[in-house]
Amino acid sequence: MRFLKIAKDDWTRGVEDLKKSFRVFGPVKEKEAYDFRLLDKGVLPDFSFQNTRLSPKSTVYPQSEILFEYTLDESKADHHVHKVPEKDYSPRVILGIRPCDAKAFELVRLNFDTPEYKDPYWLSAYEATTKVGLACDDPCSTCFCTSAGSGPYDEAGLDVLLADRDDHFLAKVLTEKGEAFVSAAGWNTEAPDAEAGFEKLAAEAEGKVPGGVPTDKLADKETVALHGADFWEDVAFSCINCGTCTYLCPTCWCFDIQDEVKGAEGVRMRNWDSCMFPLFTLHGSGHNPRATKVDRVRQRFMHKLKYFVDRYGRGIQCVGCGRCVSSCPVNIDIRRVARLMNEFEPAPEKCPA
Amino acid sequence: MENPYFPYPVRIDSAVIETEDRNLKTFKLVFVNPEDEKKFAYRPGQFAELSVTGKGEIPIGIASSPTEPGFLMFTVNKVGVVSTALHNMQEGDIMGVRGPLGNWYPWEILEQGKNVVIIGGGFAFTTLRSSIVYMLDPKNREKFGDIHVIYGARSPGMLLYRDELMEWEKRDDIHMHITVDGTDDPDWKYNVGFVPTITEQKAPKADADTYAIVCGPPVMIKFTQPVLDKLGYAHDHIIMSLENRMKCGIGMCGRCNIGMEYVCKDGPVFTLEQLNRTPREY
Amino acid sequence: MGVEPGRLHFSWISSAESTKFVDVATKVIEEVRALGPAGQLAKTKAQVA
Amino acid sequence: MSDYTQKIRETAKKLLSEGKVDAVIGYREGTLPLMAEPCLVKDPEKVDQLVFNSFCGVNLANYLPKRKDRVAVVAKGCDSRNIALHIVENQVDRERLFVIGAPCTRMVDRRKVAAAVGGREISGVSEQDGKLTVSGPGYEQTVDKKDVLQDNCSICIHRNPVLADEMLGEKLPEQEADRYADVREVEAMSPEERFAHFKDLFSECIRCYACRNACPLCYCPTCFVDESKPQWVGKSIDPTDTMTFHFLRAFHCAGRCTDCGACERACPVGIKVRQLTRKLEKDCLGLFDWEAGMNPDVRPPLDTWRPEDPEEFIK
Repeated sequence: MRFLKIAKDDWTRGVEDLKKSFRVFGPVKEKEAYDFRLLDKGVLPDFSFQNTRLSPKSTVYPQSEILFEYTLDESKADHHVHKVPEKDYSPRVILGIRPCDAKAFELVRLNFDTPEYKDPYWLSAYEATTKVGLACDDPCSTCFCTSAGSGPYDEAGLDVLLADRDDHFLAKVLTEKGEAFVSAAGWNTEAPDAEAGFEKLAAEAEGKVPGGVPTDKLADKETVALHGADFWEDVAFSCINCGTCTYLCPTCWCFDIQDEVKGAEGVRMRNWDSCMFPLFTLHGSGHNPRATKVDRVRQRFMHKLKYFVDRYGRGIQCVGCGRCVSSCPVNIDIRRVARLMNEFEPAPEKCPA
Repeated sequence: MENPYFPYPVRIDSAVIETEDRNLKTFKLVFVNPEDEKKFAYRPGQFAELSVTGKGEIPIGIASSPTEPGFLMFTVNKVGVVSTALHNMQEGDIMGVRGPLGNWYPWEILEQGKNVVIIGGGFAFTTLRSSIVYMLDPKNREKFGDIHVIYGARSPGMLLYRDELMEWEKRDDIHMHITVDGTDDPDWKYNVGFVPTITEQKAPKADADTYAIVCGPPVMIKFTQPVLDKLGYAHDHIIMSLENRMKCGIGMCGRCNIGMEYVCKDGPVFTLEQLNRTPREY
Repeated sequence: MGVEPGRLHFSWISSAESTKFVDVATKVIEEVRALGPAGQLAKTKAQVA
Repeated sequence: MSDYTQKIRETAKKLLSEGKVDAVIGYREGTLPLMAEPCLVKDPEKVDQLVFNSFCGVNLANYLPKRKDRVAVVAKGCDSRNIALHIVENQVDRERLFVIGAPCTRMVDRRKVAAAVGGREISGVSEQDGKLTVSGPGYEQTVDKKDVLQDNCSICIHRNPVLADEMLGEKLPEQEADRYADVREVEAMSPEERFAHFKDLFSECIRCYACRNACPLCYCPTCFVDESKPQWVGKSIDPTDTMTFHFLRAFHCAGRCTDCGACERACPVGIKVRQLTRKLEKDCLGLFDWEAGMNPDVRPPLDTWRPEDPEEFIK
């Protein structure tokens, strides 16, 4: 680990140099909002954002992605056989990812990189990616990263952490990927005394993040009792079962697999899917194990705040980015639900008279 | 990196209508590349994703037994897009198989001389057939104690694998209790009655060495469980195989969970004792 | 929606007017043929990653 | 506004304690400034969570279909028109519904407020005399409410409920408004320009279906996008599929849309989906002299036929 200082007037040159060896993704403002895009030549990432509207998960995990191609044309020798299309897994960098979103990749990795199976699409893209974080000095009122095991200067999942200091960036180079990144950009002004500054900035920023989302008792709850808690109906009432919360979430990973055929040429693709949709769990027989809105809302929160906690022992499946809070059209608030779940006590069993 | 989404190409060797309503068809599949068969080493209770190129995939229990090399067998109910397309396919057509997926019945325990009571209903008899064939294999039979099979369907014509059922009826190393909900066939010489009722009459009493494997439609399971309770079966001796909507089959796509467990990867086989600790979202 | 003019046609045709149906159908087919393949809302291979 | 809140609580308490309804559907204070959350109150002791303010943009008619119980619902002008449509379309039973009518003082678009304060964090808001006082870390700013209204509210010409069992206040004066300026702009485009315009309009769609699900008209048991036999629309974010979804959804709302703005309000990426529905609304007005949901006894023009229906488009 080492510290560098990057002057802002050297930044532009460095970013352009990076594009020679990396595909560079960064936040840009389009229409009204910031989102991560592949940056063309001459386009700089726009760091005047609090956080992007959509999470950067699509840079590794596109909303729609082709898994296989095939032909149904029986005159071809390989008809009906699945072939992986050529994919670009050359080095890419996400420039200006917030620490919460970077941590999210580490949580999602638990799903796609397991001892039994590896998802080659997600993992290849992930391994090709260098994540250059932008520390968060100005958190949103909906942020609760410090309650969710992350923080505005959290280094989890990052290769480099940048702190914006008006006329320069301070860079904390964390990994070998990070070293390769700064050397490709030609940034090499050492700033050995920056460490204390970083710590001070981190402490200041952490102080600004709204807290008070307790999650400490979730692991101790009994799953079936929590699932049967009486608050779910009230929590779910306003939900319209759209996919906004799950599609904006950096840690939601669920997907659907679909075949699409045009003429004799077809693809098997996957698309993001959402536990909010009834179709997500509908059986062929018509039976649906999560048939009601309450079932589905409960599934989302139980998955993030209980099942994940129990399965991996790595805290909650949430990094506190606040996107679902601020974008929910009906104001369902995970912070409120986390509180309800964490404080839940099952009603004492009645003695048989 | 192995691609767990890649289906092995297979050729349809035979496709036979199984039931009188013509909604169930049994497919024998042969690997196009013989070396794939070795990679597809499975145990009874596991399932696979059947892939119809251009339509999609469906998760189906493996009905053949690892003691039957050379082919895989699946019995498919016609309900959706993929199963309908599959029913329309012909012998010789190329499709895909992805797997084996999921866990299996607890053979590590059962093969220590345990008594096995198989309770099945309707078309959920596929992995049970696999299990019976596996247990009756001359190399395996001595590893098990008594074997009971209680299997019911709506009518005689809805029973799967009828020829084999009749063969097993003739054997003295397996106790068969075939039943139908009702029949007007005067020559029907087996039981008439619902599976839970027949279970109550025919299933052996519980003991530490007796395990029940229950597989069937939700209503059958709902009424069989109290019967097993009455017979004294401990919940960790009741083994069930679940179905949920699945896509990936490898615990990644997120839809088939019951609590923290994925039916596709951590299941489909669970003991009732395990299920008691999860929300009943199946 | 921006569908090209000429690709949408409405007519009243009674079930007794078979010849009119043939005439109209033929005319519409000829007109659409002359326009060539549709460039809009005609899906090719999915344009995704 | 606060007197609406007071009256809603009183009415809800009365209805629940007298057993006239099983539940009341209204709004409660949001966890965020500029938001209110729809809620269901069954206990007369819990009516004090109910509020009414300028952030009650969610259309509560969306929560009525398929309910088996007797409910009271707070309804603004547009909500009441959607209730009227639900009655025409047999989605709710008028006998089991108690409508608490709210002559609408127009709803605020929180994105416009955010823009008005330069994107700064908003931690509190209060409203008085047509002004919103917005505060955040180190600032307080007053904005005119009329500058930050939801687009549909600023051109609304039916703010008063069309049906109600009880009104929260006197009817308010309706305004004259040019409702279709932007639609005319799109109409004036050449087909190529128009297609390009829509392609750009829907380019950011993430297929979350918030627009569909927020809409009280979208109550089909299975939406056409979710059908698999046959599959009408692809599921990916391919532009053709995305546009097909939006066009077809809009057509399904023709003659039924009340321009309540729920779709646009719900869209997480800010797509102006009302451009489509308002074009259809404009045509229904011009061709059939029809406005949706004004009368619970009249069927909409697209499910009736009259000999005098215009048919210039038929050759």
